[in-house]
Amino acid sequence: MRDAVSRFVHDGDTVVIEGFTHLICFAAGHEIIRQRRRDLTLARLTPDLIYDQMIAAGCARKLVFSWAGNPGVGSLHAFRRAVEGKSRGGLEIEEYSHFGMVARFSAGAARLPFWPLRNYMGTDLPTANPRIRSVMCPYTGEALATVPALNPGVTIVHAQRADRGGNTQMWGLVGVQKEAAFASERVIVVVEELVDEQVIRSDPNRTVIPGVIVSGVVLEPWGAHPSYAQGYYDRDNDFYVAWESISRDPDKLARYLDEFVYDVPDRAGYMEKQPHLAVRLKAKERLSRGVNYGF
Amino acid sequence: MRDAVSRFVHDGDTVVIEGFTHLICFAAGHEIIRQRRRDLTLARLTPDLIYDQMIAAGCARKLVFSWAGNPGVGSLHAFRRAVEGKSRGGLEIEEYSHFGMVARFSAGAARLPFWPLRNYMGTDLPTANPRIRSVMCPYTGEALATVPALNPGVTIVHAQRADRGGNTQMWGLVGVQKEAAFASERVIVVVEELVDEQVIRSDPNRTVIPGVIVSGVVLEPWGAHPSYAQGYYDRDNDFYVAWESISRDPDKLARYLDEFVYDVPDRAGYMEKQPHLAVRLKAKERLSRGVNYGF
Amino acid sequence: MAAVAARELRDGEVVFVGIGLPNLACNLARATHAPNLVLIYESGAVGAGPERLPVSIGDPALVTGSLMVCGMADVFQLFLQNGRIEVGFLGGAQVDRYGNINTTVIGPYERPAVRLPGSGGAAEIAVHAQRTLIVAKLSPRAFPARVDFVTSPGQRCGERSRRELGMPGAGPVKVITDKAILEADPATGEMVLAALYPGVTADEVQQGVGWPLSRRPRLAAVAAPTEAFARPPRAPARRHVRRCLLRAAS
Amino acid sequence: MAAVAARELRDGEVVFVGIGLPNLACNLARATHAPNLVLIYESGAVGAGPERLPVSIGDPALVTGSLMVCGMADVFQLFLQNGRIEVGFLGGAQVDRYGNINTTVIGPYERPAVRLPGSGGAAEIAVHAQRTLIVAKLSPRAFPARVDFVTSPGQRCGERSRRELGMPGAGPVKVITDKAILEADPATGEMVLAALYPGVTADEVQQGVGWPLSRRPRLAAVAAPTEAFARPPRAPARRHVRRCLLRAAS
Repeated sequence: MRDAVSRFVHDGDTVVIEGFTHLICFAAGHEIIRQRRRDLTLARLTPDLIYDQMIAAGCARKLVFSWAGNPGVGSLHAFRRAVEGKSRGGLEIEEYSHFGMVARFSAGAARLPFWPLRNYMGTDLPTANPRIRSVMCPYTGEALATVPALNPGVTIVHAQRADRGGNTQMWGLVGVQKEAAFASERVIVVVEELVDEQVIRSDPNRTVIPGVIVSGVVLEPWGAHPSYAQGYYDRDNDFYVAWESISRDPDKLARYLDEFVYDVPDRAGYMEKQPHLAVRLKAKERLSRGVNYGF
Repeated sequence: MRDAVSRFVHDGDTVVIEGFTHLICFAAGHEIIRQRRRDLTLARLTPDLIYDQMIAAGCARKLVFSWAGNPGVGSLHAFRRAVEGKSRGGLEIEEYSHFGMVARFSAGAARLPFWPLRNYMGTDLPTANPRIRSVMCPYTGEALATVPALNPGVTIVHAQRADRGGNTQMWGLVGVQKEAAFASERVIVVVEELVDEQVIRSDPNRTVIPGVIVSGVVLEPWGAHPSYAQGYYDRDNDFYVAWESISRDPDKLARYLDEFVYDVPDRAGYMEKQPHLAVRLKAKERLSRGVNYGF
Repeated sequence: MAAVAARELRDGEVVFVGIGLPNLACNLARATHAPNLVLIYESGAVGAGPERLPVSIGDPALVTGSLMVCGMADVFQLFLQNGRIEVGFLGGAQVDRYGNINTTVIGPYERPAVRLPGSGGAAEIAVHAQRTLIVAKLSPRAFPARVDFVTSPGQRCGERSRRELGMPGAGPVKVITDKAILEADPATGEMVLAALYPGVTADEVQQGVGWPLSRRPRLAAVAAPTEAFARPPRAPARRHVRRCLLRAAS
Repeated sequence: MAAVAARELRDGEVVFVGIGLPNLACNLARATHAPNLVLIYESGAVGAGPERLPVSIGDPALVTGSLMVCGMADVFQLFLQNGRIEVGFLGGAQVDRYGNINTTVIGPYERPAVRLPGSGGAAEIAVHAQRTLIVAKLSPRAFPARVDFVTSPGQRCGERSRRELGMPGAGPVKVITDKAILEADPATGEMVLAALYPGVTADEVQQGVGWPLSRRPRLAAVAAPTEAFARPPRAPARRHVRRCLLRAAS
């Protein structure tokens, strides 16, 4: 992970660590904080705790998003302090709805400059964000909303497994990772398991990201904690609840970053500090059956 | 199948039997011929032998397509006779490229009136088909090609399995079936196996078409022959080769329709006439391994 | 409120489930009178049958044993924009006279007093769901005459109706609060008092609303939650909607 | 021709494989000098490693053991339009002076003498692949000065260059025939004689081409196919391209 971040994430980059609740690569975010990257434009639908931490650590110049909260708990307080003008430095924001962000990644992935959607009538979002525009349908003459393509410098995707060639399989919630990866200049895949190419080839419909678009593969078990990996470990809801009080207090947040980010060398170190996590969160077995690919 | 076609396929409908080489529902096409549906607009990327048969049987008024050949063999002669003015009745055509047809289904599925694509510069296709137009990007000012949405009256999808609620799983080549189904007013799913809902729920990422958009489910083993069903039976390449000489001669083609379509009551009857097929084409076993959905 | 909201759902409906209370209401309904409710989460889980009450809309329990999991591009384009969602739930920090909702900022957008999470999928749910239900606790701060920022459009935005603005869905038809149910007036688009919780007066409701509240000629009474509704669901029925019209084998 | 075409492929390239001879050429290349070729079929098979020579581009053997199978919307939007395809193969009934290809009609579009299959994916491959290779047998009918219908654009269409028309790919860089190889002249976009098969003269090639054929100052000789190329591939190597720059574990 150290090498991957060092090679593929640069100061000033637009960085996407995607994943909707599921498979959010906290390990990559922590490594970016440790390597003290600066002036990043952080983009994802739901900034979640990881971007709150990166904002608190001073990595971010700008945030592009559609829902900035602590899901099911409350606020992202580092984000709020920055936007409400209560912390130094401030934070530029560019705001859409989920559909708008999904459409931005879809346009980026298809290398189109925009994506049309039927949306935003009556809302104040286009006033707050003049990049939401409209286009006239050449068949019906009606106006449709548009969003511009989003093409990140680097996208980091966490997945259950990949082979050494970067062919990546995931299951459970897959969010907008495929679109974000195809939209991106560089793609880092971080996996729970590195598997033989034959495992990938035995079930090709399960492949979400092909190796031909991947810049680097990192093996990093538990790399998504406190997010989760279906079939590997559960979401650490307790930590999401705890984040409310940690992030509310800037000193407490700084101590958290010291203890769990700056003072550990890597994700293995992070897990060693908290041996109970692996016991508490390990997934039970609910295997799917195989299907026949023969002819 | 008799009931499904009788209830959901009407004279004058736009009918889509999709599937790219794989999972083309010949059984549905034959039932439509038997029920003597007329004035249909037949749409699919590759008309293939099944639309050639439906054109020969007089079901079609119009064809919407992007590649009308016998893959790897040669021509669709009933189609050619109609378009070259050598058969009675004629056939209206509306022609795109594959990308254009895929984009038409994508627009239809998203209920947008058009879809933008970077394409058709320099080709004569927009001259031949004035429904290929252009739109100006509201960000870059550049012109992009557009195609209009395609929203069929009925789409027929063949799949490996579904439950009784219409939740449908397929693997191997999945073509544009998901988009065609979501674009359609009615959807008929035809399957090799009707499975318990628990089989579907054991591997939800494998579901391509949800039951909520399905009008009817038909169990019809071997319903895709001479096309194929990955994991069930191989493509009957011999029949594709044989079609060249059958379709070249209108009398021979008429005799084929009599013997294998009009004179059999259903797909079971079709297979009973050709008991060797099941032996020759049955798929070998190449099982994928299961994945863990636990938490 | 969850119990009252749950009652608004009809068995077999396709519901787009939001975070928090709507999540609770939908899972309550499914565990009681609407076992065939099809729950669709913006996270991509379709026909979910969670074995535990999901903490977030991305909970792994929504995936295990669901009918389908799809990407979010499909959720928004093929389900929502396609018009397949019959009911959408919305909540928010502010709800106004016409059912416009604010989940973005309190105060001016550029210098907010309170920065809220933002739209998420709410803006498009408000546009596309065939009907939406708003769930929010009554208070003058939460129910101003006009929201500070329209995140999710209601029955009228500015001076224009949904129809004039080209919105496919019917918009917010009801606002379920902790004291009363408001309903959209078909003629004016205004939210008017339609039903009271047991022991609540119309005056109390007016005190929690920042505009002069009209009322239906006859107010209905909201029934108290039953036993079944008071308990969270446990191992709910794993049946689902059967809307297939035909299952002929040949 | 398949053997000559196969030689044009470099190991590790991402190739969009068309029906017929290109299919053969790609599988030949993969079985010989380019085991890490990534074959992408418009049918959705990515990184295919077929155990038998596929009869069609939708052959089940392209699925079994491939690296990925995706829908056709992804093939065209995420791979082709995204610019990920390095080489595209095209063939056709007519190829003209500027490498424009006709696979649509002989004669006028409305009343064709011969109706051909149409574009398939050829129009967009011609626009987007980083470079394309045309494969066709020489004959005056197949190589007119101007095609009856431009299905797939070449180096110049009408009077305009690819750049003027906004096409991302470099277009047809070579035409591989049964007697010679033509190459696009970088200045004029015209297809000019570049190499001859053993025993073939420039005059013979001119007889198969409907325009006055220019030639490179020095003509190369096309090497005869080797033994390995003459055999169809059998149980090819199942390796594939490794373009990952990094595989650090931690």
